[in-house]
Amino acid sequence: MAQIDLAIDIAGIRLKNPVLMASGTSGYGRELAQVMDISQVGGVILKSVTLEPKKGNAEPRICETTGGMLNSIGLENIGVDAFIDEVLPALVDLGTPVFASIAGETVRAYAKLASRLEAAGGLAGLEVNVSCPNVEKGGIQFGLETHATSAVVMAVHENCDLPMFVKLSSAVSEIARVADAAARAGAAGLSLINTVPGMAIDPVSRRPRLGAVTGGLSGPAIKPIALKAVWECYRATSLPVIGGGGIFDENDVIEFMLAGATAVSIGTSTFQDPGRAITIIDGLAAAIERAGADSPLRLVGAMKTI
Amino acid sequence: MAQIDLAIDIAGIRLKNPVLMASGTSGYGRELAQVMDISQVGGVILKSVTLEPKKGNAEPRICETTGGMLNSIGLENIGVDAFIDEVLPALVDLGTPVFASIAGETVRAYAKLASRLEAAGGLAGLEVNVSCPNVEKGGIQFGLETHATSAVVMAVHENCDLPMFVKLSSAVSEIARVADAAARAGAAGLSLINTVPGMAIDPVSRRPRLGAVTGGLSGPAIKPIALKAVWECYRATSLPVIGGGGIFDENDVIEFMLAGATAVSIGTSTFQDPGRAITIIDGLAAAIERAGADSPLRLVGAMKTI
Amino acid sequence: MADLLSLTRGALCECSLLAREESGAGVFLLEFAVEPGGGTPEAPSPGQFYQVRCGSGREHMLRRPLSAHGFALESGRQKVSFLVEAAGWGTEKLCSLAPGERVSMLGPLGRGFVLDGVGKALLIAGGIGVAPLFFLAREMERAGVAYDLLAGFNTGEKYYKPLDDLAGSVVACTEDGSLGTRGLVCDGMAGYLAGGYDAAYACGPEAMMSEAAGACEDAGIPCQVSLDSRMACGIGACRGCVRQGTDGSNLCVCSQGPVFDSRNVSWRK
Amino acid sequence: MADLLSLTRGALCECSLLAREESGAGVFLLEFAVEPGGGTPEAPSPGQFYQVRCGSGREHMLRRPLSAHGFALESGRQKVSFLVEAAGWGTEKLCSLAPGERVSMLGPLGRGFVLDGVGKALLIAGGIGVAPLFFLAREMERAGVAYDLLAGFNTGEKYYKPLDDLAGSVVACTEDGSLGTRGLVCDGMAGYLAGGYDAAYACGPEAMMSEAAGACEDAGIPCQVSLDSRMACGIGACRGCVRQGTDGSNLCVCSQGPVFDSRNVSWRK
Ligand SMILES: Cc1cc2nc3c(=O)[nH]c(=O)nc-3n(C[C@H](O)[C@H](O)[C@H](O)COP(=O)(O)OP(=O)(O)OC[C@H]3O[C@@H](n4cnc5c(N)ncnc54)[C@H](O)[C@@H]3O)c2cc1C
Ligand SMILES: Cc1cc2nc3c(=O)[nH]c(=O)nc-3n(C[C@H](O)[C@H](O)[C@H](O)COP(=O)(O)OP(=O)(O)OC[C@H]3O[C@@H](n4cnc5c(N)ncnc54)[C@H](O)[C@@H]3O)c2cc1C
Ligand SMILES: Cc1cc2nc3c(=O)[nH]c(=O)nc-3n(C[C@H](O)[C@H](O)[C@H](O)COP(=O)(O)O)c2cc1C
Ligand SMILES: Cc1cc2nc3c(=O)[nH]c(=O)nc-3n(C[C@H](O)[C@H](O)[C@H](O)COP(=O)(O)O)c2cc1C
Ligand code: FES
Ligand code: FES
Repeated sequence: MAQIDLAIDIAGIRLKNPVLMASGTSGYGRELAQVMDISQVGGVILKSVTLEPKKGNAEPRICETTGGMLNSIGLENIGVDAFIDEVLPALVDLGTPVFASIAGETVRAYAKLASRLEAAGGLAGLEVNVSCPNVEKGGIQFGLETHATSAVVMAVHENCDLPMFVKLSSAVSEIARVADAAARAGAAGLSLINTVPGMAIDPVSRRPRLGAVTGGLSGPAIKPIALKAVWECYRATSLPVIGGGGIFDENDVIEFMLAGATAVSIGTSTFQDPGRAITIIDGLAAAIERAGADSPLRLVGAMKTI
Repeated sequence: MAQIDLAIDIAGIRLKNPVLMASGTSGYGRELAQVMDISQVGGVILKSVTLEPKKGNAEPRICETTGGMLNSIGLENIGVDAFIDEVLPALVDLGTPVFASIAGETVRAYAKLASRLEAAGGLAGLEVNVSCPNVEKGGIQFGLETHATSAVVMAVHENCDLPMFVKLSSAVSEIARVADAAARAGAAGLSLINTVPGMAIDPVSRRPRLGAVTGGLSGPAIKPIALKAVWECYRATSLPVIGGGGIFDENDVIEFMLAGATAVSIGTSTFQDPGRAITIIDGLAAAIERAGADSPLRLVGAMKTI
Repeated sequence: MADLLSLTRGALCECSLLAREESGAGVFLLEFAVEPGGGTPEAPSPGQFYQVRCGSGREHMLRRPLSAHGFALESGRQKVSFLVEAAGWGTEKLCSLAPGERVSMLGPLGRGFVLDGVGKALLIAGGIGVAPLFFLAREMERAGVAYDLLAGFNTGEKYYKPLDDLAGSVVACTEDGSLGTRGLVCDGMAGYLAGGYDAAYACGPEAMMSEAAGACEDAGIPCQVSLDSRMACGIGACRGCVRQGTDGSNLCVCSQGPVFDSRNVSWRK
Repeated sequence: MADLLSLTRGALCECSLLAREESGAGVFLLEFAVEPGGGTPEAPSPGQFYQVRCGSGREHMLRRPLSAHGFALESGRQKVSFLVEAAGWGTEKLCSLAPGERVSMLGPLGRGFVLDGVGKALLIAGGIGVAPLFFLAREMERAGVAYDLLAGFNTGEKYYKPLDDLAGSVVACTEDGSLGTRGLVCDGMAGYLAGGYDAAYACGPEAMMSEAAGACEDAGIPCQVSLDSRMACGIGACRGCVRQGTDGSNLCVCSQGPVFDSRNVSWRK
């Protein structure tokens, strides 16, 4: 086997390999660092942070479903002040690039978060989670509407020079249009996809399995949905994509790259095996070779149409 | 165990039990009738029929995914003429109510299909598959837009008195709005959900696993998505719902009823076990009892919110 | 379409593994007994297949198609055997079953090979394609049809030894030359076809079947091929297994096939 | 938050089943050996738990939390035991493992019961809640803490016989009266609490723990409870296991718990 270099550049950021930890599934990185060598992953996307601390949703917050899980954490987090004071300084210990994820209820909140985080330093980039209710516009999620998505992206772009990846939901009629709006508004890249809205009910107690009734579906169950989103957005924009949704092994990573992802994120699979990302990285060179390539970049968008 | 009567009325149609065979997964009923006693199911929804015969999509047309499968059959069917001549006369032999499913590329095609099928007779109702490209409007699916959905439903309503169930896709930003449009336009009920758009790629050959590149995801993987669609549409309209998407056992049926379905449809699970619908029916009375009810109707929409 | 349906004689049945033997590297001969209680399927004819549920749970929703490799009726009990190459989840699961373990099968399904009026036949097997052709060879012996069999394997380790016991003559080749001639099974087929055959039967990888079919057409010998396709229902209901016919029609592999006249098949590139 | 992290001493390790015994109807005592090669976890303290991967494949993405029920270090080899009630997919899968089969575990995790300064304790176990409390009782024996144990079961068939061997006195009751007193474990608890205990420890169904906690509060005795919650990460990263605290704060069951001072817990109705 020829030596395959796994390093990639994405939106000007150099990563030692294309495998990132997905937002919200590896906390602030340090929890996972107790049980695996997190310095080996390409990067860590931290859980979404908001301006004020958030308590999140009523319990139960998670439930297993076929090939995945539902979660309704509700963006519980310590707020940006504590984040900057307590979390940021320790991130350098992780030994790998770190991306913050920001979430807000108003365009202004996103702008403020972005400028505060850039000023605080220590981050490789920002992920902008637009799957949040826009409280000034009747509570419909930013990411469901092209103009609301544009507004958020522009506001972040104006207030922050960190490379910005806009994280979209697939639960829209035409994701490529939202992606295009994000591109025009100044996004450096896309992160696809967030969880897919869903619910589950206990057939005996008749209660919803989540306290918030509905939640977001993640895990291998959604992989086909995520791949289609990546493929469509890759073709519709010229933005680099962090692809994810159900990645379980190195072959899944190849699938996402072929669909157009430059890097990938691993979420739910980490729960089944905290070391999964590292197993994937260990197997990636061989998988790239099986796909007939000699570097990860050669595979990006390289699906052969029949 | 008290004797529980499984019979239900839905949009004026009496079914001996609420378990239907989903469109496209049991063909014209007779294929399955060779290997199971199809007269025991509550009803059969035939595969979608179009005005002209359709050859369908390039192969491969199916591929397995975690907890489900993708298909891109592309509505292969013999066309409404042959359907009326060859299929309809034999349907009475199935011994259970039969629903035709219609699919078209123009509003007029739906109207014509509906009037021809009503005239031909022998059907308990119609399912209207609006997940088809609207060729007169740039190819965007009817079901993705409220006005296109309304137009189809109105046209069918004007041309046919059979109870009409509009089958929606969950891949829209707000399914409840589409459901509401269908209700206002004269739908007798809803059928939720059609397959979820997705794709898969072979990580070695780099080819898409489907000849049509993208296809529709079905099976247990999508159950949480389907349940949410049923719950939202049940609350947004007063229409009875045929719920389905990933139903595998009788507990899944209870979940769909609690979310608001009056009847359910079984698709992909039939592939794993052609007799699955009957196993489900056999277990349904006990499941209804475990949920603390004495009839299926008592469970419809009876989820307890915490 | 009525005639098609009359061919679908499959029944749903539970089968328990009687014996399992590694017949070649990664290839297993599995013998099952049809358990009473469920349906009573008819006896399979060579080329027919079963839809086998390879595991439990919801992760894998599709059954896997497997050609009948052998059949016996012993004191009223049906025994069906398969020759299976471990190629992925389902086949690996089957190949690691322990005797006594049960699986659900639906079959026999589809249309098998047609023997009518054939005096001398050439059988061409590529790799695991030997599974239905071995069964066909045995059937020809019973029916008094003369045959020769060409069998190609990647390597000698994959060779199926029971071929040695066949009455017909068997010519084996391997890609790596470790057994028999070095080369592909279709190499020099034109020469063989001069041997006075009135029919050919092929099963194996797509490229091999298409080459065999071409050689037969050139020689004017009708060739029946057993096509591969992913399947969902296995009974003609879902149209998932459809392949293209040369006349632009759709070939439903599970119900009209899996065996087709090679001239009707549009080959994949 | 730094102090929390210092409590997460879990390691990822492979364990193989040494022995499996049905200790009561549908309840199994499972003893595992930690295999060398993976991580070397610390010894668990009573109340700590492991995140156990109960099967392979992609159908079930979440591990299942199980309290340590016993621990031994024999010639350098860690042995961990669990008492498991078959309640669904994962626990059933574990309860039907054969000796020698392996599972992946992450642990020990969380904060266990605190013994500091306790002279005499009351342990209150409901059903499978006996799993960590039995381990605690053994630890108290080692540490010289006096204790009594109240144990309630649905029925005598679920009774855990090794309770008979404990040094402390055990009072058992069953809902159907088939063993011990008829009734719930908390019936008449106020009376027991007069017995001079300076701490109580409870584990069992939510309603039982909340009642036990109420009785202890009334009696002015601090009570530690081991909470149940569905978990994803098990290490404080996902916030999926969070429950409500009485002061409106969030209790992270996996990393701050599963053992909490009962006064901090807001009980589910
Ligand atoms: C009529 C018929 C008869 C068959 N008879 C036999 C037999 O006797 N013995 C035998 O060993 N095999 C036989 N096969 C092939 C067998 O069905 C496949 O090997 C099996 O379905 C693969 O399933 P899996 O779960 O092991 O692999 P998977 O994990 O599903 O797939 C492994 C790889 O094979 C690909 N693949 C899966 N199914 C097919 C397919 N049908 N065609 C092409 N590629 C596929 C997948 O895309 C993947 O790359 C037959 C197939 C057909 C259609
Ligand atoms: C810290 C901790 C320690 C535990 N220790 C033990 C132990 O020592 N022995 C033991 O037998 N069990 C213990 N449990 C409970 C055990 O984790 C669950 O029974 C198990 O997760 C159920 O998984 P399953 O796959 O068997 O059931 P599933 O098929 O997942 O579920 C069966 C039913 O139980 C419900 N359920 C699943 N998980 C939970 C949960 N965590 N809380 C409430 N309801 C749930 C489901 O909704 C479903 O209705 C412990 C739980 C926690 C949080
Ligand atoms: C428990 C949990 C918490 C999550 N929290 C966040 C979050 O805070 N912000 C965000 O953008 N995505 C969040 N996600 C979504 C994941 O980052 C990821 O996009 C999604 O789970 C799909 O990938 P996966 O299938 O690999 O998990 C969360 C997912 C899970 C399961
Ligand atoms: C192979 C296949 C073919 C299908 N064909 C149709 C169709 O012709 N018309 C239609 O409305 N839905 C069709 N469907 C969708 C199903 O009717 C059903 O809505 C969907 O599969 C979700 O249910 P399930 O998870 O139980 O399969 C098809 C599904 C499959 C898997
Ligand atoms: S597999 Fe369904 S029609 Fe052939
Ligand atoms: S289970 Fe993830 S924080 Fe507790």
